[in-house]
Amino acid sequence: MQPLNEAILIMAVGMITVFFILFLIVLIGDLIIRLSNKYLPEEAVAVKAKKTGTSSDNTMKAIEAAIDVITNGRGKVTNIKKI
Amino acid sequence: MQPLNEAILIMAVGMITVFFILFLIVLIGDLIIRLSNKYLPEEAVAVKAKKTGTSSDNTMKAIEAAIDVITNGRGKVTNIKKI
Amino acid sequence: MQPLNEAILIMAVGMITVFFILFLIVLIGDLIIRLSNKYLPEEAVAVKAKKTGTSSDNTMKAIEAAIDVITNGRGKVTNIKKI
Amino acid sequence: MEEILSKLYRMTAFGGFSFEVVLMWFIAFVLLYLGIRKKYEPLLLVPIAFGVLLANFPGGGMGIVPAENIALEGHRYKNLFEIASEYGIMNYLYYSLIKTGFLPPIIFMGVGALTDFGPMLRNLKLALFGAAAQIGIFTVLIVSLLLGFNLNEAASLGIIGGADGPTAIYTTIKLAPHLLGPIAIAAYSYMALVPVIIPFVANLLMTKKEFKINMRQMDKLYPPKHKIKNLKVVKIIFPIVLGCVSAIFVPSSVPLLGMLLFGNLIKEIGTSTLRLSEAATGPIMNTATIFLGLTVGATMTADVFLSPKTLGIVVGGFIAFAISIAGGILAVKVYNLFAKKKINPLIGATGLSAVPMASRVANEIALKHDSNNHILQYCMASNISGVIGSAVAAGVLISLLS
Amino acid sequence: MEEILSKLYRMTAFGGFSFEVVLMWFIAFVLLYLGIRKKYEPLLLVPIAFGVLLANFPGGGMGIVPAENIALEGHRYKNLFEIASEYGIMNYLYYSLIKTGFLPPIIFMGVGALTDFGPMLRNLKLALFGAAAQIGIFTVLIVSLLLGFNLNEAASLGIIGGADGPTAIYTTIKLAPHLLGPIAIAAYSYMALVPVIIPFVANLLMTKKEFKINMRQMDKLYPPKHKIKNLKVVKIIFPIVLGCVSAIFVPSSVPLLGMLLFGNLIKEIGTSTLRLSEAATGPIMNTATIFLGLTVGATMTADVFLSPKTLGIVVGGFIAFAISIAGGILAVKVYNLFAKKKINPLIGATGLSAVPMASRVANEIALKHDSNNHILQYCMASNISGVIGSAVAAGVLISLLS
Amino acid sequence: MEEILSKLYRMTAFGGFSFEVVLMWFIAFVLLYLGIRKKYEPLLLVPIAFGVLLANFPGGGMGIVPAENIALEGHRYKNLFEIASEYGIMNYLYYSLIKTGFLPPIIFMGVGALTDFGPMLRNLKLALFGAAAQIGIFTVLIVSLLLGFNLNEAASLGIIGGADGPTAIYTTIKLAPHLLGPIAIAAYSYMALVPVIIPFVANLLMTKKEFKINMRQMDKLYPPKHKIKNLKVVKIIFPIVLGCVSAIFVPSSVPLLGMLLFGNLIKEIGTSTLRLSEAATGPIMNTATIFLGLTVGATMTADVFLSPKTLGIVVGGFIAFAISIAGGILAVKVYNLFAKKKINPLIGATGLSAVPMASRVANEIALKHDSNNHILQYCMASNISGVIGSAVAAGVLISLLS
Ligand code: NA
Ligand code: NA
Ligand code: NA
Repeated sequence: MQPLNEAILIMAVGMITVFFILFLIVLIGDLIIRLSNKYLPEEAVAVKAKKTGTSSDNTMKAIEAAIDVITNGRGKVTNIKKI
Repeated sequence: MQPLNEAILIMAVGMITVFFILFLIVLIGDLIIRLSNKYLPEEAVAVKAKKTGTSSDNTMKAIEAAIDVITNGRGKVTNIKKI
Repeated sequence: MQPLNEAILIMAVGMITVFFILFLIVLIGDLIIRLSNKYLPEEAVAVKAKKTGTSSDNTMKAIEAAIDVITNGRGKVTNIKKI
Repeated sequence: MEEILSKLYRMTAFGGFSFEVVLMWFIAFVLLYLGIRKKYEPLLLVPIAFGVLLANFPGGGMGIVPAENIALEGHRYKNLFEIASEYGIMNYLYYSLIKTGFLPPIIFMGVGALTDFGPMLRNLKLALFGAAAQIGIFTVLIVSLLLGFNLNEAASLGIIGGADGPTAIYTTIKLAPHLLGPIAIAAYSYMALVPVIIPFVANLLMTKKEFKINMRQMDKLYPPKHKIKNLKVVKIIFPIVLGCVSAIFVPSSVPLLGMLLFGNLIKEIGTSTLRLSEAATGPIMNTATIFLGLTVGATMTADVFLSPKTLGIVVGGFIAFAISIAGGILAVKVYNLFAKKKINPLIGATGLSAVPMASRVANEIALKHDSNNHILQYCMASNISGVIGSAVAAGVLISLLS
Repeated sequence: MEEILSKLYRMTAFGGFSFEVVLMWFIAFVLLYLGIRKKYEPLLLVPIAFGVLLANFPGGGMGIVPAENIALEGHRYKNLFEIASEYGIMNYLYYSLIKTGFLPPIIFMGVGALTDFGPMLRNLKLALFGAAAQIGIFTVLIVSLLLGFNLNEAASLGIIGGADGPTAIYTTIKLAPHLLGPIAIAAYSYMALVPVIIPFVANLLMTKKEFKINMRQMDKLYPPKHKIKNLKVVKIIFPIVLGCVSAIFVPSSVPLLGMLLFGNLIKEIGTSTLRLSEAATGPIMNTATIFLGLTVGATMTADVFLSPKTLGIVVGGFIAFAISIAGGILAVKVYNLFAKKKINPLIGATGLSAVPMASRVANEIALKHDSNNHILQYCMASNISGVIGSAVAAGVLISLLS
Repeated sequence: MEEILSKLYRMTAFGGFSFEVVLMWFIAFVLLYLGIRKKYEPLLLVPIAFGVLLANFPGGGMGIVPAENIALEGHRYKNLFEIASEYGIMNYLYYSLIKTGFLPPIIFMGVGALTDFGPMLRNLKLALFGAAAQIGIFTVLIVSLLLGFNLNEAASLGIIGGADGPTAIYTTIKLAPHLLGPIAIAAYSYMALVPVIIPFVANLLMTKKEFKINMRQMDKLYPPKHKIKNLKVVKIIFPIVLGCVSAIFVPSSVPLLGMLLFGNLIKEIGTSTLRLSEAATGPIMNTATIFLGLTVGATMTADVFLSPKTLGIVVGGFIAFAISIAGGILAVKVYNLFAKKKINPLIGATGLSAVPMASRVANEIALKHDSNNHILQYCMASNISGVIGSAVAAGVLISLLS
């Protein structure tokens, strides 16, 4: 096959594949979202995580709020280690 | 030698060795403790290290408080190295 | 060539080279300084950097002083992140 | 005395000097200037530039030798220890980390661990424009073939239009390693020039009205069908499934996409794999960046770099970028012809990838035309899908040509 | 057009599909589920599972090829550069980092730098139960030999009963590398199942009275002879001497134990080697974990993994765990027959190792029977000695069989 | 039963015991004592000492085998995979990281990223004394030649007088790898002994008046011609130009100096390359230090180390240090004969390098004689230039001898 023909063939195969894969991603992403909305809308673990989350989240938010006020938004907590 | 015989032999050699080594560790650990208690009971360095150790939590809080006041919260200690 | 002669030759070549390179460094360093003083004496970026530099330097010193007082010199700030 | 002088002279690099070598230094200085002063992707351009410099001191032994030098008879090669002994540490690094195709997937693992698929999941449809914006890759492939590059070279040149550094480097290693230096430089330079190229192409192709299409208003007029209730679960499942899908259809993209999605997975899992994602984005990625930059730079010895092909790459790379952006914009314009819910064509432009700079640039352009028109989150959707798009395109090229 | 479709098809993985491959994906998903959702040792199971996934896409080139593929005539092997060129980056990683036996000792260095020998030094005698709890290794060696495994395979299977990941992997690399995948998975899975296995075995073998043996009361009744006055000095000297002793008697355990004790030493020295211990526990260990997990997972291609031996490993590994725990418990019970100062048999159970989870589990069990019965520190003594015990056992196996 | 005992015995290291082996353990303990208790460069001496220990357990397989073992016919070598399989992980590390000359330049990159050329730029003239203080290298080269070392060995011995660990190791790898162990130990030990050696030599050669020469007063009397207005720009341009100059004249110093200056450049650029400089000084340098230390230590097997040459190295290294210091001091004294603006000869002593300890020691000596005489910043100028000086000297030696 001549290089030019092959190049055009590659273009066709390439663009079809790229579109196909990203189209599949759209479909599958949609499917994952629907299924998770249906079967795992807010699951036990997530809730739990959120709850343990919430207490530390609240603490975190309180800390961040405090820092924000004090620093006029210029400071940010990057790392809090429990000791 | 038949595999089974060899396996039993390996078991004997293995368990004897494991017990022997851990027995030696007990003996030697004991020896190190006795000798260190006798000859290096509480050296200057160790004492110092211990003291800064216990107080370090309080120190930490004091440092953080101080920095907060001085920097209006803009600075944060992420890492303090003892020297 | 006899090893000893070669060793002496190496010494000559080596010391000449070392002196020559460091002499060049002196000359070139001087040249860079002169040229930068002339053509890039205090550029916008540099000024800016310097200013935030100086202010943070003072802050830094204040923090360090505070820590020094509090920790009796045992703590040292190695890292403060601004955001 | 004479002997001393002769030894001194033979020790220096003067014997190997030439106009070409000095020109390479100049190129290195320009790259350093761009990286340091103009802040063009300094994390890569500075190491690359320094690599160019190191490689072009005759006698320094830091330049990468051609692959012929390490080939033996019968499809066998010198081993890494022999390469290090004969050609020094830079070739050791190059042949163990780059020529093996090792570092680009490693960097992709870090990129994955820094990527958030959230914006894309929230606006999945926009991901399609990340496909349209790969058209520059294949267009330039054809064009450069006509200009005299062979097929493998043309494919490596085209992949610059994918606007993704590691992808471009990986593809070039596999297809045309002798062009690695200029292609890497073109890829990173044009990524740094995105704030210039996107407005240029957008102004050519978009009307004032299009610049003002407000995505949030569109969302209010035509609200999306379903919201994501449990984002964490979706974000964990998504990279796994995406990995499977792309691996089934384009297995040759697995080294790149697989590592990207693995990096993303260990990030989304959260605290229980935090040690891993921190390692991937921190020490691993930074170390990989240093050695990738230095060795890619070191491939650019005068005799390899100073060829007409380099000029072709510089020009072709720019065209590839521009066509990719145009492809994304035009795809949106075509979509808008048929859809009620209009999309701002700038979101097509960011399908190019060059994450996240393209999105920021597009957002700024939109805000300049309407200070309420925040499109960043929408841009990120096509922007991230553009990374996947070019990795898939790279997989196709490698699969069909290597 | 036809040509396009044929190229498209040949590019995909469909040609290599089979039931076995799909089954491997399913196994990968189960492992991901266990790692992510059930939090079974996620730091290793997630990379292993992802490695399984990557390895089982036909055409992706990420599966580990058998060692025969890299052997040449006359005890020579392909070099790493050739391996990378022919078999891709995953084989490059596997043959440079795993098959060389490199990563397990590196991870052991990090483990050492995270280990505190303090609890063991304070209750030295309890270290002996870390020896008793290695009995599962050798029992299962014999059992699996009878079931048709050869001696080397049986030893690798048995070492799962050592309840220590790097030790199991290192031993298997040396004795039966073709079983690496299932053995690694069994080892890490059962370590994650320790909260189930220990109570199960303990309830079978221990009386109510034994569960309530309170170690602190025993210490008050029969106080230990001497306290450690200068713990820092003891902790620095201990790893050095321990290294020498084990190296003299079981030299083949040096790569594992030597690195473990080196890691521990640089940690105990303190500030003056802090940079090193931080590197050992941080970037080095995390990077090693990522690559160990991915490559061990990638050994599990369908044809290697889906064999009756895998089932044997899954069953045998469980038995090895259970017998090791039982061995520790029974050893304590025998000791209690003769000693006045009784020991809680749960402390024998933790001789298994699986640090520190086994200790935490045992402590919880004790607290459930008597809310004042805190035995964590005592458990840690036998728990840590169990690590040494299984490393010594591994040394014996390697020395006698390889 | 007899069989068990015989297996047990053959497994242990007793068969390979000898007086020499035990002596090596003793040496390792002494080194550990110096590193841990006396804090002699613990970051390197502790890993080296542990490496010595690991290498000297017969049967442990952790000792480095001579290069002959990996040579094949016709200038070919075993590959790294074969080295790992036959000789274990320590040889794998040694032959991939050390014998290839890889780690010393990597450590130099980190050193560069930790170096501040500011003090040197502010007192450029003082850099010349960093040249004078290399005289010990070449003097000892001649002396040790007369004592029976061959030229390459003598050069490696002399380079100890450069007072720079990575430089000494790199040079020795290139010229006399069989002496690597003792030379590395001598280099690091004497660097740790700088607080003893500098006062000793200074007291021999300097008068009380000279100790009191106050550099700040001199600066007031004879103020420097021009101040640096834009230090940041100068600091960025300097490493680039310096790299070019040294590369042109001594190309063989490029692997060391090039990496040093690259490290310095990414540090001086600042935030935009911060990720790289943090990686260079953090994980990369620390990991390199661990493996450099362990493998250099592991070269010291009893039969290699216990030779009269080791004694020669220990004595010769000390002489090299002393002569280098003397050279720096005398050069200042000669300079002072002709110049009005006097220089404190202690600033010559620090031309040795051993950054920054030499400067601190010199400063303390000055303060002891006059509590207002702070000379630290001046010392740092010659101190840093001493690093460049010895790297250039190493380049010369490698270029003329390898
Ligand atoms: Na792209
Ligand atoms: Na164990
Ligand atoms: Na020096």
